[in-house]
Amino acid sequence: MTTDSVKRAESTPDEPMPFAELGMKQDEYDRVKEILGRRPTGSELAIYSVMWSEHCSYKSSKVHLKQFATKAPKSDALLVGMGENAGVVDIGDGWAATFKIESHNHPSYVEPHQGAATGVGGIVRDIMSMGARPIAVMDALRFGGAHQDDTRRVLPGVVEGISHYGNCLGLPNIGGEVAFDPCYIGNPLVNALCVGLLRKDQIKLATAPGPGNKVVLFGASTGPDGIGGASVLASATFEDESQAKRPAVQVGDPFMEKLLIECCLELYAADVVVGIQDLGAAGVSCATTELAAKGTGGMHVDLNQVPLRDPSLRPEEILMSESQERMMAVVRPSDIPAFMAICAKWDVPATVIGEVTDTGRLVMTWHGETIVDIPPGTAADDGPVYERPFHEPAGQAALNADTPDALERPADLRATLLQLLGSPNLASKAWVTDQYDRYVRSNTVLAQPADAGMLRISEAIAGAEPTTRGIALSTDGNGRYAKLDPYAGAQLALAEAYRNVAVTGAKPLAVTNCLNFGSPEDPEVMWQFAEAVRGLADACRTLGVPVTGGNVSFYNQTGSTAIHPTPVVGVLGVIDDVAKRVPTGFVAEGLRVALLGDTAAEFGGSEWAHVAHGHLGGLPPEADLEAERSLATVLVEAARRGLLEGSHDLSDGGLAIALAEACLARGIGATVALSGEPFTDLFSESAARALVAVRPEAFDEFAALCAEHEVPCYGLGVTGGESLVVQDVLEVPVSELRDTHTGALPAIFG
Amino acid sequence: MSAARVGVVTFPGTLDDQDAARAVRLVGAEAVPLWHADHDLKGVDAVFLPGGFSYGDYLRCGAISRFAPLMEELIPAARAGLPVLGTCNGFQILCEAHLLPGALTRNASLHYVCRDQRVRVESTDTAWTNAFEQGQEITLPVKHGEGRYVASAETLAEIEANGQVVFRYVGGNPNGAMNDIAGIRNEAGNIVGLMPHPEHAVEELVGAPSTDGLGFFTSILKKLVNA
Amino acid sequence: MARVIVDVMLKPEILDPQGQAIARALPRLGFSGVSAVRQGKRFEIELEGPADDAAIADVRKMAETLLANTVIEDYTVRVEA
Amino acid sequence: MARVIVDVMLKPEILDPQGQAIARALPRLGFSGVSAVRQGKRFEIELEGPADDAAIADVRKMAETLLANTVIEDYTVRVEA
Ligand SMILES: Nc1ncnc2c1ncn2[C@@H]1O[C@H](COP(=O)(O)OP(=O)(O)O)[C@@H](O)[C@H]1O
Ligand SMILES: [Mg+2]
Repeated sequence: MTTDSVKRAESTPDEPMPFAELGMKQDEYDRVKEILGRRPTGSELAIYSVMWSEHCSYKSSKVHLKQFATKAPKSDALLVGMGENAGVVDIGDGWAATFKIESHNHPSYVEPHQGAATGVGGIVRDIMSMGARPIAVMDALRFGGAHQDDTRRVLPGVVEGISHYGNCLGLPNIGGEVAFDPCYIGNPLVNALCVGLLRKDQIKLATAPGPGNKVVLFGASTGPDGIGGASVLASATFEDESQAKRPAVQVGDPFMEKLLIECCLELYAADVVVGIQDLGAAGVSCATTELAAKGTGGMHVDLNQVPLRDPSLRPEEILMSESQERMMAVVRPSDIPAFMAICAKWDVPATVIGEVTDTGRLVMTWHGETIVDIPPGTAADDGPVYERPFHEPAGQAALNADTPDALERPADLRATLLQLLGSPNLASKAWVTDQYDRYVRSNTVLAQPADAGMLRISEAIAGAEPTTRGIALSTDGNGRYAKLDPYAGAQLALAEAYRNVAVTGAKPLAVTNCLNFGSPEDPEVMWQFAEAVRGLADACRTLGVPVTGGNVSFYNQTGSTAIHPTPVVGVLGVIDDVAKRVPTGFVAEGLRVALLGDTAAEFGGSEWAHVAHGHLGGLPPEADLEAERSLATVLVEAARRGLLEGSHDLSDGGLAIALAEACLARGIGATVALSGEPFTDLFSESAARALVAVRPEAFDEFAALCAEHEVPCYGLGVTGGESLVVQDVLEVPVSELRDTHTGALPAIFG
Repeated sequence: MSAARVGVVTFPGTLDDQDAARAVRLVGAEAVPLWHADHDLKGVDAVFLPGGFSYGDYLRCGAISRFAPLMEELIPAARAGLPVLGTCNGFQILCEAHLLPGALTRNASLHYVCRDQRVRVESTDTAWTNAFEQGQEITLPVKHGEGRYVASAETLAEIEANGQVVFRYVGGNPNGAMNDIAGIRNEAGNIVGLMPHPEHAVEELVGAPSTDGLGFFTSILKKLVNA
Repeated sequence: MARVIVDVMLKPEILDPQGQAIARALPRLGFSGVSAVRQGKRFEIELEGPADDAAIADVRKMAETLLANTVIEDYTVRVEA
Repeated sequence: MARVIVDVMLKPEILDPQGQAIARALPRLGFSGVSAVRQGKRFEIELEGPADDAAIADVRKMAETLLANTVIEDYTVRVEA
């Protein structure tokens, strides 16, 4: 078999290369030739095509994402910002947290179980590569209509995949979202978040310094996973013999990943790792080019050393394989024996595949011939950058003009409450979350159905420095709001996550985000994207929380129909004394119930308009970020002083749903009275609001705190009894609320 | 007198070992880490086989772990009377090793289930349950995909007749287990296995909304101190 | 180099919820005429040498001690034709 | 009344972590001479009628749509002797 070596490329300058089949444009291919001063070899083309893909290079989004840095609020908490595998935040007492959310949308549509499972696996390796112990996961999910046929195929598979992989890793699942909308049929969203913990001085980076240091590939062996495009290269061009069509589906092995986690942590503790990188999309190509580009600039790799699951793999395929559960480390030669011994203890195969050099070139050999010889930075950092055209969608003005004002208001508010509470988006997600282990590691302070997940820090790592602190996390996003106004929609996503963290008593500190959109080549989608990024960056500045990292997922569309623009935002907060966390809902009888924040008649994109009328139009609720900030200040301070017995944020479905969920938390009813127009008071989705439960004797102090921060505080009533009573409006036994809330998803999914 | 020493076993893929060790320490005993690949019980007074997915739960839960070098030491020691508690995956391993009768199979719902479960203590005559009251109802989390206890009709009749059923699910059976069995013991009562997780119900702040799991650890302490 | 197949099935008296779930789903998917479904495991064991009597005896032991849990499962061993 | 067997195995190029875990465990248990193990599923389908061509075609469709995930698995259908 002939190998397309550099020598061969030099002597066959005009040989046509299948760059188009690999998704590369003519001008991009011309740039590669210009960089190399010759045509690329097949292996070099493999590297450039994947490194310059949208997924790896962010070529369409880069110019916009810059705002997260240029508009970033000053924050002392940020230890590692965007651009690394994950951001790292200072959480005090010498501790740091690293967290990131990432999409695995398309693979989860093709093979729901494995697609979702490997999504979890990938994000966990990102967190490991920062030097951290992963301590929890979350999952933000969007599916087509709950009653649509394909949803019954996709949802159970996705949930099982997340459940199986996360549970096997021993990572508690502490939160997430499940939402349904027909716009996601054919394009489900599977966004997985992982959070990790490390000491501030133990951060690891993806870098390969020190000529002479060894490059070690460890973990699973390399097979033909997810290399769809590469088979074009391996077969069509150079050889006549036809290769079997390679599978696009990656299969995860959570057991191997669990071993990798423990193995990596022991390697870090033994201080035998100079640089480390996980292998995700673009596998060996990505890890070698990025490590080399950030180190002393050179690396020599012998591809024959890569352990293969399938010995027939060609070098191009090895370079592009997305086999899971692999990591690459840079190790001092003197540390190799210790490194290998730790890998052996954990049954993790490890192989030296190369060496760091100071040549400034990434050189790879195959059976002694040089098949890659490139400046690594040109693949890793100097990818193409597009200023894609964008403009407001043709129908946007009409969409915004079609307000919900004309929709008929319900006569029976009790029936409306039950209708919403039993609708798929608002119903209990226990069918999903009961499949997730939320207890493992015994540090889970709050998990579903709490507004935010919360973990104690002190015991998270055996023998660790004691601290009373905890961290809280929430992810949120509302595609309908973003469809109506992507600028405001992104801000509302941040506001909700920020609020969900604050109601537990934690102070919001930092942001991660996953931006799920249609095709960037559609100027109308690109406008949605640009607006969402602008909105999120502005909101982060106002709220004083920097973006630490994230992920962009484009091409979520079927034909020319894109999903609703769906920015999903994750917020991480810190609580100084985790014992002071505020549980979600009404936890005792006889507590005063108060509503914080003002309510206006805001029904654009609301759950009521969606469920009762199938309507989407008008404008989303106003994103009043100053009000969000004051609200959070009050909630965090009140928790610190021990004034709150329970709380719950208001979001989809408004006050009515918040009251019902608060009653369901412990099966304790409440009697409340409204002061305004009942329908608006109960179902409007105005932002910057929360429900609190306060001991009567603490109420005056709490009200004074609200007044001090100009947060409106309305006493609504008191907890207790067997029913939720809204005086003169409705009364529903808690048991009926429960049946409606918990029965909905099992009735659909079995 | 030196503290009671409770060994906590780690297999590749064990998940709840830190939790188990923490619970052991909470009652004032010493938690001694035991490693699957060692032929060494380190002279412990009792052994906790924690939950997880040892060997990925591939093949059958507990099937591969049962052959670990450590198990070659543990199996005869347990037969000779060493107190052993297996929770979840630990229970599965004890059944695979034939230290306890029966087997654990795929949940009838075919789904993994994580929830707070009420169970009734049916036997206080064991090394691990002597601090409970007969018939006491406690709340412990369950979290498993293969927890449906099954046994042949004869075995089932035998363990019922011998009083070897230690825990029964009440208020709903999470996995379809025969006779609502959540946990069993050997005849001697030194070996107990159960699907629920006492180690996740020992602190107010974290885990399940109960501290009923503490009883397991105070039981073994009482047993060892009195021994 | 030979291949030996080990089939492992739950004993008939042990409930097989996976098989039952499939049997229940069939009519909904438009399949009739199936009275029962049982789901088990199939192992393909690649031997380095030939499938002679000694090798088969070895695989049988493997099935008995590892691949099947004989408390609840039956197994069969056969050389692939 | 006939019995049809459907064997479902992961496609050869798809990672089989279960099979690998078993293969890795064998030497430790004293079994040598096994080069690879793959684990799949076996379904026993009891038909109400005879296993004629129509019934087999039906089972084949069942395998294709329900029993196997053809994105990652292959299947074979045969009538039990
Ligand atoms: N896919 C999921 N994974 C984990 N937890 C989830 C998931 N979906 C919902 N939850 C949890 O269920 C609870 C209710 O969710 P939801 O009603 O969406 O909350 P909110 O509206 O406050 O964001 C929350 O605790 C949330 O974290
Ligand atoms: Mg909430």
